[in-house]
Amino acid sequence: MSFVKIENLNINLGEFKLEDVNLSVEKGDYVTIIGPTGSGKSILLETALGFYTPETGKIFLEETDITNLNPEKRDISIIYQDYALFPHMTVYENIEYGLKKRLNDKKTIKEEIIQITKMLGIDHLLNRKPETLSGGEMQRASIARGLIIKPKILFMDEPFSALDVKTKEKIRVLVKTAIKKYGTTVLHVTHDFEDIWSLADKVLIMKGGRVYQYGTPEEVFSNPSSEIVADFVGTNILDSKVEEISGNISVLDVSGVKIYSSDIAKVGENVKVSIRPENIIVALKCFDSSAKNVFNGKVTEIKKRGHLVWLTLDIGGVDLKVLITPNSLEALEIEENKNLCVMFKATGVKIIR
Amino acid sequence: MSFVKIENLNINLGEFKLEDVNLSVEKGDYVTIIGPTGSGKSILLETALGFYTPETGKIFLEETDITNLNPEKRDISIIYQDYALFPHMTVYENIEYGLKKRLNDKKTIKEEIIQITKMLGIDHLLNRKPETLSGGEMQRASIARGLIIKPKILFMDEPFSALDVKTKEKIRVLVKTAIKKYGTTVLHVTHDFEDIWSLADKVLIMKGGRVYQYGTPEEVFSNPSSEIVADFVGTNILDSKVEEISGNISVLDVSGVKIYSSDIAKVGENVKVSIRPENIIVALKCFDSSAKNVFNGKVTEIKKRGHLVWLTLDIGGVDLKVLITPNSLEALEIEENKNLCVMFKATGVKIIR
Amino acid sequence: FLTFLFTFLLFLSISSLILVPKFDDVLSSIFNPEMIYSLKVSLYSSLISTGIVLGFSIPTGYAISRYSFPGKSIVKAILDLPIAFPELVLGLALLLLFGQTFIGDILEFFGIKVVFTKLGIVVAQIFTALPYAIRIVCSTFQDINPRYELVSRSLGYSEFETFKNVTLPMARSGIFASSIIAFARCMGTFGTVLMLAGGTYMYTETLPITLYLNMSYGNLGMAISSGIVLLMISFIAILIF
Amino acid sequence: FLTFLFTFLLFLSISSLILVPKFDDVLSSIFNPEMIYSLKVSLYSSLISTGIVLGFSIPTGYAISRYSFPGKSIVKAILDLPIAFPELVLGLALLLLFGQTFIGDILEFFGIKVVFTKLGIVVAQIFTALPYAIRIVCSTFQDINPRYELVSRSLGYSEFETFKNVTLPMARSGIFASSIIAFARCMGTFGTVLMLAGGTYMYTETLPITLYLNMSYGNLGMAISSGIVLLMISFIAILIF
Repeated sequence: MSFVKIENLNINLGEFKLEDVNLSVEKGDYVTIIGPTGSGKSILLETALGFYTPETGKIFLEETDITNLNPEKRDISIIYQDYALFPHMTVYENIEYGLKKRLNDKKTIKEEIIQITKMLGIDHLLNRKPETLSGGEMQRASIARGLIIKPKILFMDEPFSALDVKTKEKIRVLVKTAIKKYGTTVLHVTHDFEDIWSLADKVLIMKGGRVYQYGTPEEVFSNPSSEIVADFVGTNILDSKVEEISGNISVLDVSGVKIYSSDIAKVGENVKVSIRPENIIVALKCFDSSAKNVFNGKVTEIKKRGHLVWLTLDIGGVDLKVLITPNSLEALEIEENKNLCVMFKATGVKIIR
Repeated sequence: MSFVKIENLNINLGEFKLEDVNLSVEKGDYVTIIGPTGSGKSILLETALGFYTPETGKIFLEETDITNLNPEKRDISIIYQDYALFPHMTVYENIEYGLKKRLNDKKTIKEEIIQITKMLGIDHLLNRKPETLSGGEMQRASIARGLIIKPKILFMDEPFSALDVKTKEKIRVLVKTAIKKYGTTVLHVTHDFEDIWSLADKVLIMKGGRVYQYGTPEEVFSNPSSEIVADFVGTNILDSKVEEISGNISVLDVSGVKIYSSDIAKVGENVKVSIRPENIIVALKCFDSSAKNVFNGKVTEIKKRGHLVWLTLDIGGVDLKVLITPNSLEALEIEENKNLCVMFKATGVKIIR
Repeated sequence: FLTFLFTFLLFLSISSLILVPKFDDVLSSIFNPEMIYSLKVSLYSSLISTGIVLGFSIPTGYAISRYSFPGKSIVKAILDLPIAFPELVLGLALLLLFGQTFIGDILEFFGIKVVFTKLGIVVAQIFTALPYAIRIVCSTFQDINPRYELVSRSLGYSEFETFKNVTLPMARSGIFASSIIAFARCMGTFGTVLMLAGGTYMYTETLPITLYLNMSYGNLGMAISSGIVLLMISFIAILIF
Repeated sequence: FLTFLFTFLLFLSISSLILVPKFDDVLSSIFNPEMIYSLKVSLYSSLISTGIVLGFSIPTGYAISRYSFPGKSIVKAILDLPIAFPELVLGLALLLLFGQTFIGDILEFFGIKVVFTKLGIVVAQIFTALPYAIRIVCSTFQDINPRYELVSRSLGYSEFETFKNVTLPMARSGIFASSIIAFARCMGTFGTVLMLAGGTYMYTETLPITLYLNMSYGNLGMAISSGIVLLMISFIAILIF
C-alpha cells in the first residue's frame, strides 16, 4: 500500500468541493496539484490535514486510517501563501514552537534551528519579529518551521504566489535543497507551471473538485488524458476520425488532412489528438526525415512572447500552433502568408479521446 | 507636445511613492507599466486620475494642465482588477452610467451599449446584477463601462490578474479589438509579461517610485538601460572592463574571457553587459558564421521549463544562460558536462553600464 | 457551557417580565391614559430625534470616513466617549449646559426652553443616539471601497452626484441599521432624559420614565406594562433590522 | 460643518460640568462619607463584575467565533438584544426573575439574596456589560485567521494548547479593550442597578445612584461632584485604552 492513500473523498463546502478524489503518493514524492481557481486544490490539503471532515471517504497515512484523527496527531505540516507566522513570537520562537513539543533538550533544539536556518539563509534573522521581514524571508521562516519537525508529509498551499519572480526562483532552489535533505514527502498546491518544472515528481490536475490526471510532468504534458487536461496544459487539440490501422500506426482524418499517430485506436472511432507545439518542426523546404507527418503549411499568425514565438500554420484547413525561437524566425525569414514545411513524428501525436 | 505629459511628479504616501516621474505618451499608444510590488505603478495612475494630489509636478493632457482638475473633468476612465462594478445596478445600468451623463437620447445610448457589449460578448447579460457574473464577464462589463464614454485615456490597473489563464487570453484579444476600434490611448499597469507581448506598444519599467526605462518592448527587452531593468526582464548580465576599441567594436574583458560588443564605451571603463539568452546559438561544432563571439562551453546545468529549456554553459569561467527548444536538446544530444560551441553576435551584446 | 446559562437567564428574565404579571392587569394598564400619553411622547420624540440624528450622522460619517481634516482625531475621540460614558452624567452635563450657562440664556432669550421640557427629551435623545449612529454610518462608508467613487467620478459625475448615485445606495443597509439602532436608543434612553427633561408626570413622560415613576409609586402593574411595551417596540425594531 | 457644532456642544457640556460648580463645593463633596462609600461600592462591584464578565466572555466569544452549534443564531440574537434594549427594562426583568419566580426562591433557600442587595449590583452590572464584552471578544477572535490555529495544531499542539499559545496572545489587545469597556459600562450603569439593587442610601449606592439621589434631594453640589468623579474614571479608562 502507498505511503499516503486517499479513497473516494467527498466534501461539499458550497463554493468549493471534492468529488470522489482518489490519490496515492509514494514516500519521498514531490506532488504538485494544479488547476483553475475553485478546483478544490486547497480543500484537498485542508481536509487531509483535518481542518474539514470529509462526508465520505478515507485518508490513510502509512496504512493507518487518519480520517478522523485530530490535526495534531497526523504529523503533517502546512505552509501557507500568507506565511501564517505567529506575530507575537520571534522567528526563533516560531521555528522552535513545533520542535519543543517533540524535544526537551534546549541545546539540541538550538542546534537544529541553526542548522536549518543556515541552510535557508535566515540564520541572521532569528531574533526579529515576523512583521519586520520581507515576504521571501517570512516564507523561508515558515518553511523552516514546517520542515524542522520532520513531518511525514509537508503541505504547501501556493507558497510562492505572494513573492516576486526573482525571490520565487531563489526560494524554489532553497526549498528543493531542504526537502531533499530532509527526505520529506510534499503535496504542493500551485497555479504556476514553473513550480511543476522545477520541483515536481508528480502532477495532479484538478478541476471543479475532481481529479483529471495524475502522473509525472512529462506524462501529463506530453500525453494529457482528457481534453480538459490538454486544454489546461496548452497543446494542439484536433478532432479526428480513425481511418485505418496499418502496423503500429493509426491513420487519422482531421477535416480531410491525414495524420499518423503511433497511438492505436479502433477504426471508425472519433478521437481527439494532442500535438505539443514544441514537437513540431518547421523548415523552408521539406526533406526526408524520420517524421511521418509532413505537410505544406501557410503561416497565418506570428505572435512574439518573450523568449519564444508562437506561429499558427494552416495545413490544408487545419490550424496548428507551433513554437519556435526568435532565432529560427529570423533564420527562416518567416513572415505571414509564407509557405513552410511542417513536420512532426507519429510518436508526437497522442490520442486523448 | 505630447498627448499626455507628466513632468517631475513627486508624491509620498508612506508605503508608496513617486519620485521625479516624467513620461510622455502619444495619442493612440498602448503603454504597459510594469515593476515589482511597491513600485508605485498604481499610484501613478491614481494620481493622474486625480485621486491623489501630487506634491510637486504637473500633468498635461492635450497640452492642458490637468494637475488640479477634479477627476470628473479629466476624461479618463479606469478599470480595476476587482472590476468595481456598482453592485446595486445591473450590467446595463453600469455601462449606461457614464454614457447618460454625456448623451440624452435614450435610443442612441441603447444602440451604443448593444454595440459594445456585442463586441465584448456580454450582450446577453445586460439585465443581470454584477454579483451573478463570472470574473471574466465582470471584467468585460467594466471594460465596456470604461470604453463606451470614449475617454481620452483609458487606465487599467492589473485588469487581468484576478482571471485564470484561459479567460485572460480571451479577454486580451477582446480588449485589443475594442481598443483598436475606439482608438483609445491606454496606460495599463501589470505584472504579467504576457500583457506586454500581446498588447503593448510601449513599456514603462518602474521600481521604488522611479521610472527606469521607457520604450518599445523590443527596445526594453533587447537593450535594457540599467542593471535593474535587465535583472527584471531576465537576461545575462556580465561585469566587464573595456580593453580596446577597434573600429565599431568594443573588446570587453569578462573575467578573462574576451567578448565583442557593437556598443561603444571608453577604454578602461568598467561596464555591465546584457546578452539575451535566446540570442545565443549552441552547436556541436563551431563553424564559420557572422557571429563575432565564438567560445567552447561546457554544459553545467539543464533545466526544462515547459515549452523550452534553459542551459547554463561555462565558457572559460563565465556562466551564460542559453535558451533552446526541447527539439534542439534532443537533436544535439545535450547532456550535462557535454562540450558545445557557443556563438553570439556582437550586436547581441548590449552595454548597460 | 457557561454561556448557555447566561443566555438562559436573560431569556428567562424576559419571559418572566411577560409571564409574571396578570394579563388583565397589563391590558388595563396599557389603555390607561398615562400609558397612552407616554407612548405618544416616546414615539413622536424618538421619530423626530432619529430623523435629526440621521441628518447629522450621514454627512458626518461620510466626512470622517473620506477626508482628513484638522481636529479629525479629536472629533473621533469625542464621538467614542459616550459609548463608555454614563448616561446619567451626560444628562447632568446637558442640564448644566442648557440651564446654567450663557447658551441656555441665549436660547431662552429667543423663547426656546430646553430644560424640563419636551424639547429637552428630543435633545437628550439626540445626544444619546448620535454617537452610535455616526459610528455605524462611518464604518459603513469605510467598508465601501473609494474605488467605486473614483470610477463614478472618472465617468463624469461630481462628488455630490457620486455620493447620491453610488455611495448612498451602496450604504443603504448600513444606514437603515443605524436608524433602527438610533430609534431603539432614543426609545430606551432613561438617565439622560430624566436629568435634562425631568420626569414630569403627563408632561415629559416617556415610556422609561413611566416605568420608573410607577415603580417608585409601587404601582408594579403599570411599571411592568410599560416595560412590556418598550420591549415590544425594541423587538419590532430588531425584527425589521 | 454641522458636526463640529455637535462636537462643540458635547465638549462645552462636559466642560460646563467641570466649570460651573464652585471648586470648594466639589472638594468638600468628594470627601463626604457618602461619596467615599459609594465610590468604594462602585469600584469594588465593577472590578468583580468585570472579572466575571471576562471569565464568561472569552470562552463564549471563542465558541461563537469558531464553532457552529445548535442554537448559535439564537445565542447571537439574544446577545445582540441589549444593545438596543433599554437598561431600565433589563433591570425590571431581572427584578422579576430574581424576586418573583422560583429561581429567586431557590437562591433565597440557600441564603443568597439578589434583590435590593450589593449582590444585586454585581448581577445588574454583569448583565449590562456582558453582551458588549462578548461582542468585542468575539469579533477579535473572528479577526484572527484560523490558519494560525491550524498551523499550531499541525505542529503537534492540542486545541486547548493552541488557544493558550496562539489565539489568546494574538487576541490580547482586543480582550484588553473589552475589559476596559466592560469596566466603564459597569461603573456607569444606572437603570439596571436602580431596578434590581434599589438605590438605598449608604447601602446599594453606586456613583450614578449617588448622582441621582442627590439630584432629587436638590443637593446639586454632591450630584455634580459624583458626576465629575464618574467622568474622571471614564476618562482614565479610555486613556488607558
